[in-house]
Amino acid sequence: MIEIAQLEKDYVVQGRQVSALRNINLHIAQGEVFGIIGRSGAGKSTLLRALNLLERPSRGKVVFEGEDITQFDTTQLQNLRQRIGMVFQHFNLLSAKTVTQNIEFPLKLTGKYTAEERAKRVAELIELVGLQEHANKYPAQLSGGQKQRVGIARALANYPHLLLCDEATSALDPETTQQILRLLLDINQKLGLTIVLITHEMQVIRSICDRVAVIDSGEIVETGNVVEVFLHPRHTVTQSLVAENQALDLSLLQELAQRGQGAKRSHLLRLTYVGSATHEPILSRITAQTSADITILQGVIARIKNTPYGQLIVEVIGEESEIDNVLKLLGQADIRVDVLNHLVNQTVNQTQEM
Amino acid sequence: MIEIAQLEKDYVVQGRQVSALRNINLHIAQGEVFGIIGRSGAGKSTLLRALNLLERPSRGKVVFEGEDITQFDTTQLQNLRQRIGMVFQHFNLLSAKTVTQNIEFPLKLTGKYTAEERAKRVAELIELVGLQEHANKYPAQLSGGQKQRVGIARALANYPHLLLCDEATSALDPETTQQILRLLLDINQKLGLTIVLITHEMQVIRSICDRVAVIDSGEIVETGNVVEVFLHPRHTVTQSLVAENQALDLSLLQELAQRGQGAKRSHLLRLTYVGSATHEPILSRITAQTSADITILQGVIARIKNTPYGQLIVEVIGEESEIDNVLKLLGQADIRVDVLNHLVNQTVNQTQEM
Amino acid sequence: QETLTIAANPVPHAEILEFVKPLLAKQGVTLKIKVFTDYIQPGVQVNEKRLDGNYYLTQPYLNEFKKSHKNDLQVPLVKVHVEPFAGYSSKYKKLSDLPNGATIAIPNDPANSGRALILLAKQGLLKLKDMNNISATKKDIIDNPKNLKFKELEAATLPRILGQVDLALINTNYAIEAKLNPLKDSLFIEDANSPYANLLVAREDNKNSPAFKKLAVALNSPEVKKFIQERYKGAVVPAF
Amino acid sequence: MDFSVIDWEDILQATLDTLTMTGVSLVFTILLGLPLGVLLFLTGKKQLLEQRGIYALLSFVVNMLRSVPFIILLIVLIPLTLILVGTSLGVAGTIPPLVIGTTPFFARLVENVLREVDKGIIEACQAMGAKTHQIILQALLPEALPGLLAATTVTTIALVSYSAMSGVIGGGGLGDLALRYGYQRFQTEVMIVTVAILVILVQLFQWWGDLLVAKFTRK
Amino acid sequence: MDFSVIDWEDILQATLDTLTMTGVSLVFTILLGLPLGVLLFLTGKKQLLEQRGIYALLSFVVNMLRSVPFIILLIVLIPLTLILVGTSLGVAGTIPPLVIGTTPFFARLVENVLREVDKGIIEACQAMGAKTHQIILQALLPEALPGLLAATTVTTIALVSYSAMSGVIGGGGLGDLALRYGYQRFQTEVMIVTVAILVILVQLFQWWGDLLVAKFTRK
Ligand SMILES: Nc1ncnc2c1ncn2[C@@H]1O[C@H](COP(=O)(O)OP(=O)(O)OP(=O)(O)O)[C@@H](O)[C@H]1O
Ligand SMILES: Nc1ncnc2c1ncn2[C@@H]1O[C@H](COP(=O)(O)OP(=O)(O)OP(=O)(O)O)[C@@H](O)[C@H]1O
Ligand SMILES: [Mg+2]
Ligand SMILES: [Mg+2]
Repeated sequence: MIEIAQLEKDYVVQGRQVSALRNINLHIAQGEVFGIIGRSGAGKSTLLRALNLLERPSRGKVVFEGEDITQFDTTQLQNLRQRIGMVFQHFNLLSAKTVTQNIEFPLKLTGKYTAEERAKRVAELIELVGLQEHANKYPAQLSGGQKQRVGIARALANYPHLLLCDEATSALDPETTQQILRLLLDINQKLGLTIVLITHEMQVIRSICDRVAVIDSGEIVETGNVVEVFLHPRHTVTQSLVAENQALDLSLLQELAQRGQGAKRSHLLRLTYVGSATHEPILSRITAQTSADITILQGVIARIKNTPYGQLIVEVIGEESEIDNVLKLLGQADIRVDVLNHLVNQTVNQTQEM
Repeated sequence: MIEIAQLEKDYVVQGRQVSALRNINLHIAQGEVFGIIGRSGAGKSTLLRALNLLERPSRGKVVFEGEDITQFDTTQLQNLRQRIGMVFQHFNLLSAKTVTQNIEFPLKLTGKYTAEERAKRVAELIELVGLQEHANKYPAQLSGGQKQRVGIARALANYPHLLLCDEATSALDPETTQQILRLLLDINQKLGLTIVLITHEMQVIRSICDRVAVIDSGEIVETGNVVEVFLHPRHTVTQSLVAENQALDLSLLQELAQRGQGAKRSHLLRLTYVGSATHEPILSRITAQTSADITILQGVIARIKNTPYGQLIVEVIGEESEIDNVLKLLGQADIRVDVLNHLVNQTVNQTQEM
Repeated sequence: QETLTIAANPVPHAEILEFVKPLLAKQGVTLKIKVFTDYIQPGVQVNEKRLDGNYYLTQPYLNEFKKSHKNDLQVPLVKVHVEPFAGYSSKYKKLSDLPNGATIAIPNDPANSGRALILLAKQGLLKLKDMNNISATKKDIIDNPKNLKFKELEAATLPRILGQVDLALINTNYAIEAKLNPLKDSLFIEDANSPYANLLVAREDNKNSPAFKKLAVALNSPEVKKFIQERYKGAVVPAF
Repeated sequence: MDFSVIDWEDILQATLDTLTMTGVSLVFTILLGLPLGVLLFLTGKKQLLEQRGIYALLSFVVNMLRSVPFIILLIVLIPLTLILVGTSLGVAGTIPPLVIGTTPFFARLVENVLREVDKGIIEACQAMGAKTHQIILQALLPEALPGLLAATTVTTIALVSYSAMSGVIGGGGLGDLALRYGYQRFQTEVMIVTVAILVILVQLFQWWGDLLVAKFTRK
Repeated sequence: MDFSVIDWEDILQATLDTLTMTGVSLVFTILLGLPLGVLLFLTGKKQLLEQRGIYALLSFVVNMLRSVPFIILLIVLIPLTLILVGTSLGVAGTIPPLVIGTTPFFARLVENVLREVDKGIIEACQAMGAKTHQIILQALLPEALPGLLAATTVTTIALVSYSAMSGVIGGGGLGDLALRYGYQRFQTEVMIVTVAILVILVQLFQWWGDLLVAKFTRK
């Protein structure tokens, strides 16, 4: 659906040219939910705004359904944009219009709907985002999350083919976030809506994205399926972003380091398993087959979109032979094992240096 | 430090009075990190803004260090506010000032610092929030997260005694969020800064809050230590907010329900354990002592501030007697067990009805 | 060296003063000219002793001015010139052609509106309550047999709207500037011994100053007479 | 003071004349000035339809009209006024010059007000595929409404004060009465009464304006 | 057309006079109008120092000054002008009435501009414990700077056009020259030249104003 080729964007700051996007190449398929993550200031918003040419790229092409839209004239661009919904990071609601009028606005613009049709659609949307009680308020009378939901409803009003979301749930509580995400996913599945979204909440990516791109300092440093990228992040930026439940808690490491090496050998392993393996009682079976003590120190067992996965950091304490056995059993069970002993050792060294 | 008594706030919307806060009573101790959570539109921002009287309460008192500040005159209030930092949900940066000037602004206001002192402090803060490269930009030239960081630096500039944060990390990526939280915690510990923060990211509450209040429809429905509230939420709103990694994934339940009841009995248990128990290899020991299969379906093992905890949803499959034995062993090991079988049964019924 | 500061309207008063300036300079008098486009301030300023004298008033208007300002500080020294006032029309060649209900434009300033009405009365077009009341307005008309309508406009605008009215009463200076010939184009014109001679006016306290005496003499000098005749070609006529 | 000399019928007529001149001129000033101001805004630097040439031209015309002293405008426009309203005299004749004199002023105010509208809102409209005329009519003007109303109030009052000069072409109205009788004929009473009525009128206009601004302020 | 009749020395003098009148008056208009406008804003409805009584009073004075025709103002103010500048004549004598005539107008524009400043920014200042004067000087005015500069441009041009009426009290300047020669003496050449210079001046002022506005626009 969207093809971005060699896209670049420069800003001029106090006379100096600063590059905000460099050599961006990206393909987003029809019906896909595509996530963009990256550190603050990486260029996510700039990239998203380039997709509908709100931000004119300095160089490069944006191809939408086979057409290079950077060549479009104003009318073509206006027609195209009527089919693209956009949720802004700062909402950008019309302050002189009520919630109802804000949501009705894109419908009015197309001139395709009668007043009743519009009223019906607006009522529907207001209900979907749960703002029934606030329909006649002006934006200044709304809470942050309420404004954001108006922005979402407005973006969806015109049955867009493509939805661009710039942190569309950042001001929403987890429950409302889940409701909105379910709503988006529903439209995605039923109507084939393509969604490109920026978020800082990895949970959001896990919940609804198919693929994800990681952008850093204006460059795409990693892209791939969410499961792949989240469970086996390659680039350091990706690693730090998904670290939340992956990297080891520093205080935990310190504790382990202080406990020191006892008589028995202690191994620190990261176990990652994806798919059906998750629900099999593998770990308990292995525990049953060995005399080594296996403790889960940290970890998460959950789902990425529809794929169950687990990622655990475990400490295995036991005789050398037992540990080898554990490793062998884990290997047979299709569990990926990363040995993290070096992290503890590093921490020991650091502690000694201090 | 702060004592709120019978606080109420009404808004007038189209002639009608709407109550935004009702009968709020709250005590926040010196040096505490206090979280406020709630659904979108619950009244969090209104409450936070009442703490420094940006929003004049309709009724009730706000007592700050023993003094009822609702009785303060303008000068007293101004002096008080100079000691309170505030991070706004919508940043509210001065658009005509650069990053440096924005952060310097509160320092200039007090008139207590020389130009060099200010410059030094500003440079320090800019570095703390990682905006060295953007020091001379105007807000319109910053990304969302960069603006937010300016807001945080500005709030901290004047060495406040109390910091009020309204979703201060909502526009930040997880990594930057962690950096900022670490920074706040550091100031909290070293200088005894009291922090009141609103957030939608439960991770933030877990990382730095001591206590948390849950607000719904303008009323406080639950308050307590974070560990307590998060692991054993009582109010339905709290439950749904911390649900993220606590409630069962609906699709998972459906899967379980479909698998049906085989020959052996399947039990669904939620295990919650706090503190040292976390690092003991309890689960693997129990597994070793029983022939029942124990599978972790979903769960998290992590820390709330400094307290390690685990919350796992496990399926135990085995003979009746084996299961009883498992439950007994779990009880001995100081693990709280909730039996969730009814959830699966409910799902079975629902599926049959459909 | 003596200095005199005289207030004047721009045309022709200020121009005539400019002409005598070098003459006076030879006699040791520095003449300063303050140009006003207004008919009130020059009088007021002299009364309040901010200026020494003025040159713009006519006798009837001076009387009026003294009455309304309840003082008699101002003293006429000499008559200098007359700007005869005339009636023009772009539609009619003779006054008798003027139809009933005709529209007549007259100046709206007090110095000229009464003067215009009196001139019209003298032509027999209407009757006024008091033929000598130079500040007469439309309300002082007691008989208007031709049912004439009056439009009051600023004097300098009159030549410009001549085409829109049946008759306009225009000060000669404005008529000439607008390329109207008062002698040829007018339907009627004020006679030569008009009471509306422009005066050099001083105050009671300085009327006898030697400088003023010199200025009065200069303004009535043959040089000035020649200057006025050559320069204004009948639109302004010497009153001495 | 002897207020018995006042011809109240004159005063009433003058009040009506002032109201007519101000009212009619205001309507046309808005009808012409609003589009002109919008065009100035749109073609300006970094705006929706940036067009340096057109902007420079419009700006020049506006500045030119603003720099010509109003009395000269009154005179210079006589031929045009004749074409437009059939006479260059009286109340009707005053209206075209008043309109042409205030329109550029109002247009500038409109331009300034529109520049204050949040850029993000215009962007949102663009992102929705709004056509330029839709952005203007349905977003820009409603967003700027309080500012526009305030500008209209300022302009109305400027009109009242300009209309005082209408005497040059026999316009009439309170300002003219104040000048001719109050000032030139030293009838202080007339001056006091007319100025008082003017003050009351202006105060009323301001009050209405403020009310409307308050009513449409949503921020 | 015969431009040889033009006395270029007069024109130069008139240009200097206009520049002096406009320049000096502008300085005082800003010095008086800015605080007045700020005060109007602050004491207005729902604003920082809401004070209905004071607002009503200030607003009344402003409206009154704006409703008095400028010529009458010129005259009525003569005693005050005498006290202030020692003469009520010429260029110096024109300045006080010009200042008093434009100050209320500028103050209203200032009030309108300040009302457009984002409320959130004022709130942020309050939350930092800023004193009212700090909010005004260090936040409100800098934030509103582009708008204020635009208002100043409009006012400067209004001053140029007002100064044309200074002839009434013997003021001088280009506008007066245009009136005296162009209007009263039918010397179209002088009128054309003076008006052309006026247009150039106004164009220059607008151009400077626009440059400054662009320079200080940060949004
Ligand atoms: N000025 C106002 N006029 C009327 N109602 C208002 C006003 N400001 C806020 N409200 C209402 O008060 C309620 C509480 O608002 P508040 O901003 O405190 O919510 P919040 O808990 O901060 O929500 P969010 O998480 O979405 O920011 C909301 O329902 C909101 O619509
Ligand atoms: N108008 C501008 N002028 C100069 N630099 C700009 C401008 N807009 C953005 N930038 C810079 O470009 C970079 C990318 O900005 P962008 O808004 O795309 O970041 P982002 O990835 O969306 O960040 P965030 O998560 O904080 O919103 C930032 O470093 C920002 O400072
Ligand atoms: Mg962004
Ligand atoms: Mg909020």
